[in-house]
Amino acid sequence: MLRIFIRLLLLMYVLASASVVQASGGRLTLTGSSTIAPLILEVAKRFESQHPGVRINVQTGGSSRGINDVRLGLADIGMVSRALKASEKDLSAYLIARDGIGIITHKNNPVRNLTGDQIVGIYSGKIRNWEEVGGSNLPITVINKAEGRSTLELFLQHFSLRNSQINAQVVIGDNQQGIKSVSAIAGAIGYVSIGTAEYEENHGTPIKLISMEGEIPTSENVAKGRYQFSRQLNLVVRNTPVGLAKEFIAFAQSDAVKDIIEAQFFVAP
Amino acid sequence: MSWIAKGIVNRTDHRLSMMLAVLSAGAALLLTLIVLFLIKESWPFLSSRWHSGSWFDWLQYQGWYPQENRFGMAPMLLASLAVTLGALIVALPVGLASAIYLQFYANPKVARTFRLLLTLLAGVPSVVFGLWGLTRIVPLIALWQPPGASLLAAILVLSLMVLPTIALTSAAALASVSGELLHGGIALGMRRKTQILHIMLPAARSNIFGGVLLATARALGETMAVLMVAGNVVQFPAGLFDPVRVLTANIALEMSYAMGDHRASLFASGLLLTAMVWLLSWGSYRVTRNGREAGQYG
Amino acid sequence: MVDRLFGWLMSGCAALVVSLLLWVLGDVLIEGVAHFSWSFLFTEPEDSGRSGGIAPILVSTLWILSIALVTALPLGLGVAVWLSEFAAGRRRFSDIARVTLDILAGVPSIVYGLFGNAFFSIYLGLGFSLLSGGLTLALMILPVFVRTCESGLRAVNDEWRRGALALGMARSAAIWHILLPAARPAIGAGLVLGIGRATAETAALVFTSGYVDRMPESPLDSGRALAVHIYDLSMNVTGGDSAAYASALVLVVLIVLLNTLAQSLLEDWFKRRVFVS
Amino acid sequence: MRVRDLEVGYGDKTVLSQVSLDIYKGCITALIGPSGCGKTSFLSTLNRLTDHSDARVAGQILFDGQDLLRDSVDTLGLRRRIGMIFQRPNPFPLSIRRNLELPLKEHGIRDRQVRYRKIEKVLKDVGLWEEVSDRLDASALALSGGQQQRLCIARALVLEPEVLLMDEPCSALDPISSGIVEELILRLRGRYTVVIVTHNLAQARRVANYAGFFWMTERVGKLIEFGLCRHLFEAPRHALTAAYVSGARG
Repeated sequence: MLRIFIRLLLLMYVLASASVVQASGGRLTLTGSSTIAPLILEVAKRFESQHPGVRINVQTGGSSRGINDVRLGLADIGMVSRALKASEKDLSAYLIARDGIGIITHKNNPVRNLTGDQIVGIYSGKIRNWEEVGGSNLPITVINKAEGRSTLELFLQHFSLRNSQINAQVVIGDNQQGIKSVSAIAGAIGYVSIGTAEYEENHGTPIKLISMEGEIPTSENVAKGRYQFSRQLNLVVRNTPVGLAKEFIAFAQSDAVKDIIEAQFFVAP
Repeated sequence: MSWIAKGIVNRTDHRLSMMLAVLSAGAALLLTLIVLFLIKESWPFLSSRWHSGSWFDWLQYQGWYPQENRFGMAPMLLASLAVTLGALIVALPVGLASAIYLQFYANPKVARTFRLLLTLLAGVPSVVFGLWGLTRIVPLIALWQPPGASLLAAILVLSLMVLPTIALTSAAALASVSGELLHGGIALGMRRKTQILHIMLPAARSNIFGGVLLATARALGETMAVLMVAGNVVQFPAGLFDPVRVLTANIALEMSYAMGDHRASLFASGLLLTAMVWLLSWGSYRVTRNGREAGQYG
Repeated sequence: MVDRLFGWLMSGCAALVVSLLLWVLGDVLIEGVAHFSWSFLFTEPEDSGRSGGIAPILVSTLWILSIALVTALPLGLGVAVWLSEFAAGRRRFSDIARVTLDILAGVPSIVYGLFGNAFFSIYLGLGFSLLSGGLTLALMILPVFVRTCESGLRAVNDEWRRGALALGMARSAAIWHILLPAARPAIGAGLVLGIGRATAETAALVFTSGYVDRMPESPLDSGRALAVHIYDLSMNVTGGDSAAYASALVLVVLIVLLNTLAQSLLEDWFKRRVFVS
Repeated sequence: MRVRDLEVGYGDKTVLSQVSLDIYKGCITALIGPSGCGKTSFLSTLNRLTDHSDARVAGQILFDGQDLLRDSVDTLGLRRRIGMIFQRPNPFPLSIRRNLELPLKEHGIRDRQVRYRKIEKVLKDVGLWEEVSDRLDASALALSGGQQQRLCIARALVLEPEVLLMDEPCSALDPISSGIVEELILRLRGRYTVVIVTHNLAQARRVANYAGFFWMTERVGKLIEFGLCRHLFEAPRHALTAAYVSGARG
């Protein structure tokens, strides 16, 4: 009994160390934006089916984590749902799709449109009831994103706000968590990726995208440039990509994945 | 009691002793390693604070806005303390009462079932409590005061989590003093309530205190369950229904998104947590020692 | 009268605790069973876990747990044996080791996660992998395991030590054949504590072993542990609650099962040799 | 075995000094005296068990022409040749068979058949074979106190030692078990050298060939008188001895 146990133990160590050695084989790790991750997961599945033996691991985090992990060498490719900043010029980005950011509320909320000023008013805590913007008498629950998410950065940029001005009742992490919170609270307001929101709306989640300054947030309008509040979805690498990473990026930019991008309600570049 | 080192003659013994000593040294070095790594990772943050002369700003309220280079941890520190304290205030009386019931009122069969249930509950993962709190407690509170995710929800879920620990350790503490003392009390014609409250509890207090400290450490270090129900807004809680963010939840929420000074500041908060635990265990050492001495004379 | 009231109050509190705990367990059981089926255990998750099963997640969980146990058990037993049997001559050193372990036992799991991320994932270059996660958990359960085993060994009858010495037995033989088997209950308790903590852990794993919910092929793959899966389902997946409850049910049952298994394995291992409880 | 000028102390306290005596091969030597006068300490120096406490030992113990107190002595081998029985029976928490098998294995007897033969022989020697041969794989802790003590003696004998040290082997037993163990000790006379510490003067008289009397003077244990058992009890040379052993007569 004991001897078997010890042998098992040794075997496991050997296995573990052996796999350390061979790990660099056909393996690719991507980390970053939770907006891009579901898309890349599907792209990766197709890529794997065409390249047997290759294994692609996708980790969600945030755009900054994508940047961070690529810099630290933890990931081969980073997923970043915005354009690179000036301080990030050591990396190179490859555009794979476009996406908009839309304001969402609970499905039963009668409000259909908000102006930029109203949104600023709500997020800075000056407007506290839906009545003030033409809705029913319901306190507003402001949902904000936690630090490090590119959606937050773009939101602040777009409305010229600083995070310290925002007066939130709930702070969430991923897109999905935002949608889940909005669907659970009748008076909630949040902002998420349009692609993700449309996907959820079509799957029966009780949320709805509302228009901003009269612009209707749909992926179609993003594609046609009729919705201003949009962003790039990028794959990011440290140097010029080589080998498997290069192949994968080329694949993700090719027409072969166009149907996947559309199925996820994103816009092909 | 043990065998003295000079008694090692056999070569196998000698080798074993050496090997184990190295292992133990490694284990002791672990703490050093952990602390070293925490310091190393948080160094950019600590040193830049030092140079800019704003070293103690993290204690003063200036908000937690890493993007704007403002790292005020005070609200989260306070939230951590409030949640821990609140959970103890709720769980301690109820847990003690359960222990008293278990030890002095329940018949053996009921007591066994109760104990089994408590042991089972003590083993339930915190994420399950979080899930339960998120789907049951939060909506309940939201009916009353939206959004529901709040200091109160965190306190309720945490107190439920530490209840089994407090009840089980207190029951054990009471059991270890009960025999003779109870007979003595009966001989004096004391009422049961008086015996329990004025003889048993004081006699067992040092061990009960140990259990409470264990629960405190658990509550302070709990991450996931609190993250799931507390709402995670960085602010000084003004009331029970305000959402708060505790130190541990902050690390879990932002760690995978953080870079540079932001990341370093999270490691610094890890350092702060370790220091708090260290203080707690040092305090408990002092208190139990004093308790033991007082017990001898009092 | 006062006495009776006091009794009622105590029983009332106990009843409250019982009903609350039954509420939690009942919820997990009822909601979990509603979504549970045998195929849930053996299929891959689909649609972010809303449908499909948890097979790869179970496999990842077991990987992480076995890496943690395989590392922590020998290491922990070794340290415990040294502290109780060999350290007498180096009192100062052993005292430091003990205090250190006590502090380590109280350090929040999230701090272990930070350390694991900085040390295993980045410094040692293991990345987000089952190995990083398992090793981090090994460190996390080590202090409690050592302290439980050490107190168990100390409680072993000293006369057996003298008896073994008088027979000219080497210490290593006495430890292996007599002391460790005699300390079995404590070792078992330590094991149960360790398994419980490691299986239930979420925070330390999020940034060491990662989120990937696919079947791991080697310990260097990232893998999602069951507790992380529950967290993800309940926080990030709309309509994921029922799958989360089913996973919670599996997790609770898994912990109870593993504990029973560990206990009986230990019994079996020592039974032929030792007769003491 | 010759003991010369033996001194034992713990820390700065000396518990035993100036002990010199000869232990004769094949004889039973009884050590008597009140509690706390260093008899047990003396006994544990004879197999170097004092190594494992913080005791300091000076003097000379010649065994087979060698000083067994020297550092270079292989104590494990020494303890195989000099067995020891303790006051309280201390069988290991193992089966009866493994209790006897473990020391044999430890001292390199690999052949299972040989081990079993040796085990059967010693169990017959101590008179346990009839009582336990049908349950060799049962726990040794399930035996009665007297049986446990005989098992411990068997465990020492199975290594075929030359000397057997016994530290009040009967004091923790009931009178009947005590009688059985005493008979066993008598049967060992001639085959083994036995040194026995006892408080039971009558027992010492019954079993011993030689006897030594220890007494505390100025808080230090000393050997007051040593000689043939008969002489010590019937014609003590020292007044202290006479006073002490008169308790046995009275």
